[in-house]
Amino acid sequence: MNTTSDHSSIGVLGIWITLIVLAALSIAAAYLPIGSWTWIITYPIAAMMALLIMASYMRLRSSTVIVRIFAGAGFFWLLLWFAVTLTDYLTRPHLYLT
Amino acid sequence: MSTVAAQPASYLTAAATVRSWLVTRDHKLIAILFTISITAFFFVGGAAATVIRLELATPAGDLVSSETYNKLFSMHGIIMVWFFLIPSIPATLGNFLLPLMIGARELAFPRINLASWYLYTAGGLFTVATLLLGSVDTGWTFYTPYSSLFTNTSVVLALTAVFVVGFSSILTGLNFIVTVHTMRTPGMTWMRLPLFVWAMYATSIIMVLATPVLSMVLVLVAAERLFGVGVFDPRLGGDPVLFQHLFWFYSHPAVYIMILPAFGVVSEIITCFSRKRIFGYPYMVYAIVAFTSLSFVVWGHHMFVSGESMYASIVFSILSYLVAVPSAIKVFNWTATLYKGSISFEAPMLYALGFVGLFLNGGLTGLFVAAVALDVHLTDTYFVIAHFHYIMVGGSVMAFLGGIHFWWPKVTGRMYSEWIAQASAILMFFGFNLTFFPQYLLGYLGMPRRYHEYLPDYQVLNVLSSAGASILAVAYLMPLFYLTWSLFYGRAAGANPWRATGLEWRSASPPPEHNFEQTPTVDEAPYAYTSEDRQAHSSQARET
Amino acid sequence: MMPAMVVEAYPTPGGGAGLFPELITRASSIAGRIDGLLIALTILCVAVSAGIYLVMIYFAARYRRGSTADRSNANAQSHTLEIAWTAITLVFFLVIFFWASNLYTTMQTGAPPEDVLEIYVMGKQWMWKAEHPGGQREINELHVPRGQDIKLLLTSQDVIHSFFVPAFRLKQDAVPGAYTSLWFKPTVTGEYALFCAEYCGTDHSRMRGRVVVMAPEAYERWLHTRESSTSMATRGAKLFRQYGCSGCHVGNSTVHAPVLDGLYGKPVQLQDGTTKVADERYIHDSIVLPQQDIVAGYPRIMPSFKGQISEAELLHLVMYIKSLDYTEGTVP
Amino acid sequence: MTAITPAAQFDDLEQEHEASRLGMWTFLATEVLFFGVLFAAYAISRLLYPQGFIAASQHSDLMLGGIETAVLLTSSATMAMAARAIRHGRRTQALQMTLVTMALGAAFIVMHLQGYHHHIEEGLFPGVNFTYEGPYRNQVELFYFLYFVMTAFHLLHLIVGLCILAVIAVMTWREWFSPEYYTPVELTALYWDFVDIVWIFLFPSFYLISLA
Repeated sequence: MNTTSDHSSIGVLGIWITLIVLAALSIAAAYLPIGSWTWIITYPIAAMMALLIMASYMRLRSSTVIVRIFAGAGFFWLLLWFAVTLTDYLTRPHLYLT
Repeated sequence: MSTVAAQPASYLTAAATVRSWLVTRDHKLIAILFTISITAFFFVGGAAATVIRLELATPAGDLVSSETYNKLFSMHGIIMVWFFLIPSIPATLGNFLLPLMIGARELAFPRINLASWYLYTAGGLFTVATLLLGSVDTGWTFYTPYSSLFTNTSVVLALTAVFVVGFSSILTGLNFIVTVHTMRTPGMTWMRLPLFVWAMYATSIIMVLATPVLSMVLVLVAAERLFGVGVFDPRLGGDPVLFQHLFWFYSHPAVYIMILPAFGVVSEIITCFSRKRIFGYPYMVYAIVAFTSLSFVVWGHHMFVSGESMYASIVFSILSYLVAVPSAIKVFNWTATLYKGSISFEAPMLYALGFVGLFLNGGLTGLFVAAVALDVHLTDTYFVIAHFHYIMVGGSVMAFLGGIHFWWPKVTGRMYSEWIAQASAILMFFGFNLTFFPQYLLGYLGMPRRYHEYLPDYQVLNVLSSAGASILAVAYLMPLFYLTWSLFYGRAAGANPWRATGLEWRSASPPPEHNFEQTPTVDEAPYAYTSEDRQAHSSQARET
Repeated sequence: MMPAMVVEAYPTPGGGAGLFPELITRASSIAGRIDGLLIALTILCVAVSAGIYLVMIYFAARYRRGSTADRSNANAQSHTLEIAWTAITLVFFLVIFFWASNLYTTMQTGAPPEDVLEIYVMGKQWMWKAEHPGGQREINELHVPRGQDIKLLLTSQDVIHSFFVPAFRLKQDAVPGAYTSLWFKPTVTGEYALFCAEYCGTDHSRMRGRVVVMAPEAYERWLHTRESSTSMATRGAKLFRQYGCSGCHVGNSTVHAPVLDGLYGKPVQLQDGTTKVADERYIHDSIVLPQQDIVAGYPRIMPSFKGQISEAELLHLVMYIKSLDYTEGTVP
Repeated sequence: MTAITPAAQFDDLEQEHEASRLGMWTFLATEVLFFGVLFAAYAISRLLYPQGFIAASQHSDLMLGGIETAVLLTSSATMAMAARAIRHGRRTQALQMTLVTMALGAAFIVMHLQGYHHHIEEGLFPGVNFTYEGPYRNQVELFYFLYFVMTAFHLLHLIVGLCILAVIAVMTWREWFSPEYYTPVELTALYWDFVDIVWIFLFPSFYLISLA
């Protein structure tokens, strides 16, 4: 069992603190007066938190390349799909009635 | 016919009691369980199709009422797509052959494999319940707002059925991916995998990445029916076209789930019966990989007239043309494989050649509906019905039957009777063409799909199509009889009746419980047919 | 059992037994070009299929088991051949793509707005309702003048329908909760079948009708023979008074409310600083949900008319407000 | 402690371990797409109606959301400690950590149900009893339809996670795991961390749209 990169309990605590700080940061970002554009800050912060958890707690840093590819596949497919769907919604001219 | 001597110990002898079948973890028994279940559902869906074709023989809606007709084509769609086509090759031939072809003793997660069959059966029971409780009349596409706000048929039950059976294909896909990654026999590198295994691997990736999207869309529709309002609800400013985006994001890759396994089967059959290595093996693999990735970004061609923006339609059109290129590569390579072969025309080969012909026609008509300007006229008409039936029935079902005949000796240890099988294949080819070719013309002439009645002008072509359907029905029933007959009276087939080169032919037929006495190793590319073997194979036929 | 009389209820263009003469006439300006692309693609596909079938049959016959053909050194791969047929296929596909997309853009952009006849078509479960600018209304029928650019503004009251005229080679979905548009120019007079092409429930196959293309003068006469229906705008004006809009929105009213003359198409400054162009949607939403876009400098006092005014009457109000020209004396 | 032998179809323990991790990550990829669809519907609705979503998110209880986020982040940390303890053979610490993780998960569920109750009382539950009459009424109903469907689906995953954790706790107590065989604990840790990641994306979607 590859226990080499097994971080000690301090490591777990360190990551926990980073996550709490990032969460606080995104809460603060919500108070910026930029209306609905806060997502430009809150989602990248959420992505960073997710990457941190996947790398450390889910031990992706210490696993084989195949496992990392599998881990990224779901997110990559989702973003690819979002991008292609948005080509429709960002360019749709006709009128919507609420 | 002399009854065959008692079979040597095999995986079948260990499955004497019913209980041993229901709790088995042997991928071969689970494959047979799947084969029985999907054959049953194929004939239920086929019955619905028969009544539809009978109804459409006359312009007026005089055989069944409109509600019943709408329920018929909905059930035909739901059963054929989710309960026959999607599991047809992966869950039957894939389950049985994947471990054998890569030299493994079993799939990675046998218990999950059995769970996959139980989920399929649970989905099946929900579908039967839907049938009994007044069926559903939304079509297999469940378009909102009709499916969510305007119909009172048992939609939620049908959605649950498809939700549950979706998990069955996710688990099958998961099992195949992990097996191919971790359990290949020594020497079996990625570029020495048989193309059937590549096809299973690619299909599994699509199953795993696309099916969750379908399940959640159906949950959203069910939630909209329960809450009364929802994200697709136009009264709230929701967008019905959003449902189509989410639905077709699954449903286009789903049609590649249906056709990719057929490519794998046909590559195996054509190489064996022309005694020749596949032409351009790496290009066939690149084509499969290209299919897997491109199949996820082309779904918009189902929505060219649905209110999608002009720019998005053009983007989806160019992507749809890109995804058509791998199909062309594969057809060219199959044809090139026949060059300088020693070709014999047993039933599997007839099915495979029939597949290449019909799939070529289906693929080329795909170019018509991928061209946005033409699709405005052709979409939602019988042209589209003919196009996808050419690919699904002409392609997938022919390849499935070809695969069943090709590996029948390996699965059951017995040979089927050759001439009846050849007759049924040829009858099916002509019955199929007579059924679906007139529908191209109907489509161009503007007969919309899902029409219970139509203008008298269309009657001539519809009668032709219904006549073809009756021939097709007979051709589908024939294998049921002669294959069952061969189970009891077929002559014993040796380990390798077709003298094919796959690993699965190196173990006995039917194979022992753990597939191989000792794990085979691989040291060369697949389909290692040599030209001397071809000369001998051909000259041997000349003497006899 | 459904009585078979239903088929006779609709006058069937093409008169029944004839082998579809009317159905494939090219009755719109775009139909000819679409058929051209279709025929070219058919020729290409027949050629490719014939080519491959012949090669397969030739190989099957020549190299059948038992034949004495030479089978030595059959190579299993040739990069040049693979790249060649991939490239050729890609080039053909791109040619078809550009031709089709070019044709599609002309179909979508249509004619400049000023000389376009705009007709409103409302899909409703199992019938088509059309309304001409002059207020003439039709059910399951659409009379249009030949040679005139026509833009159908489609919407639906319940589920998705699709306005499909095979003779024009055109269809467009009518999506509830949205206006979609379909541009065409009829070129051949006659009666053509109109279908609903998107499954919409029990009588989807009976939601049929006919489109009648008439000579321009005949169309004018037809417009006048319809009962003296007031135009949509005048009917909108009546509703404007009937629902009390005139109480606030007329220049000399005591209530401080935005004046609507010349509003259509102009940008409107909103209270939260953003500006919005007053298009059909803005006018429609302001009536149904007035709280949503408050015009800068005006109090939030307008009551919502949601549920009191039907979709069709809203259409008339929108038409009336669109028709209000910018007249001097009523500067807000 | 019986000698650990790989299942029949595997050649050695390493191959079995790698297979189960690959299998778990494939399953998590499907879960990403399960939630992905809901986020896609959310994103498109928010793109179409930004004002409506801002108005709706004023009613979310940021305090409660913040605490829930902290609770889940902590539970991920304790789950990682539990998995690490098993790998080092410290059974008692592993058991304690698993129980703490379960407690935190249960706390989240209770808090979240309380949040639901609060919203339902305010008349924000979509459908017949949606009695909110403020501006952007329709989009607020759309927002809360998405809120209830997405968070309920996440809550369901949390409850399933809690049950699995209970089973793991019992197995740990019965000494099933050792530094050589701890696959079930690791897979549970992967699942729990994934459910936490989903909440990390849910939290800004429903609580942090704009509080300016």
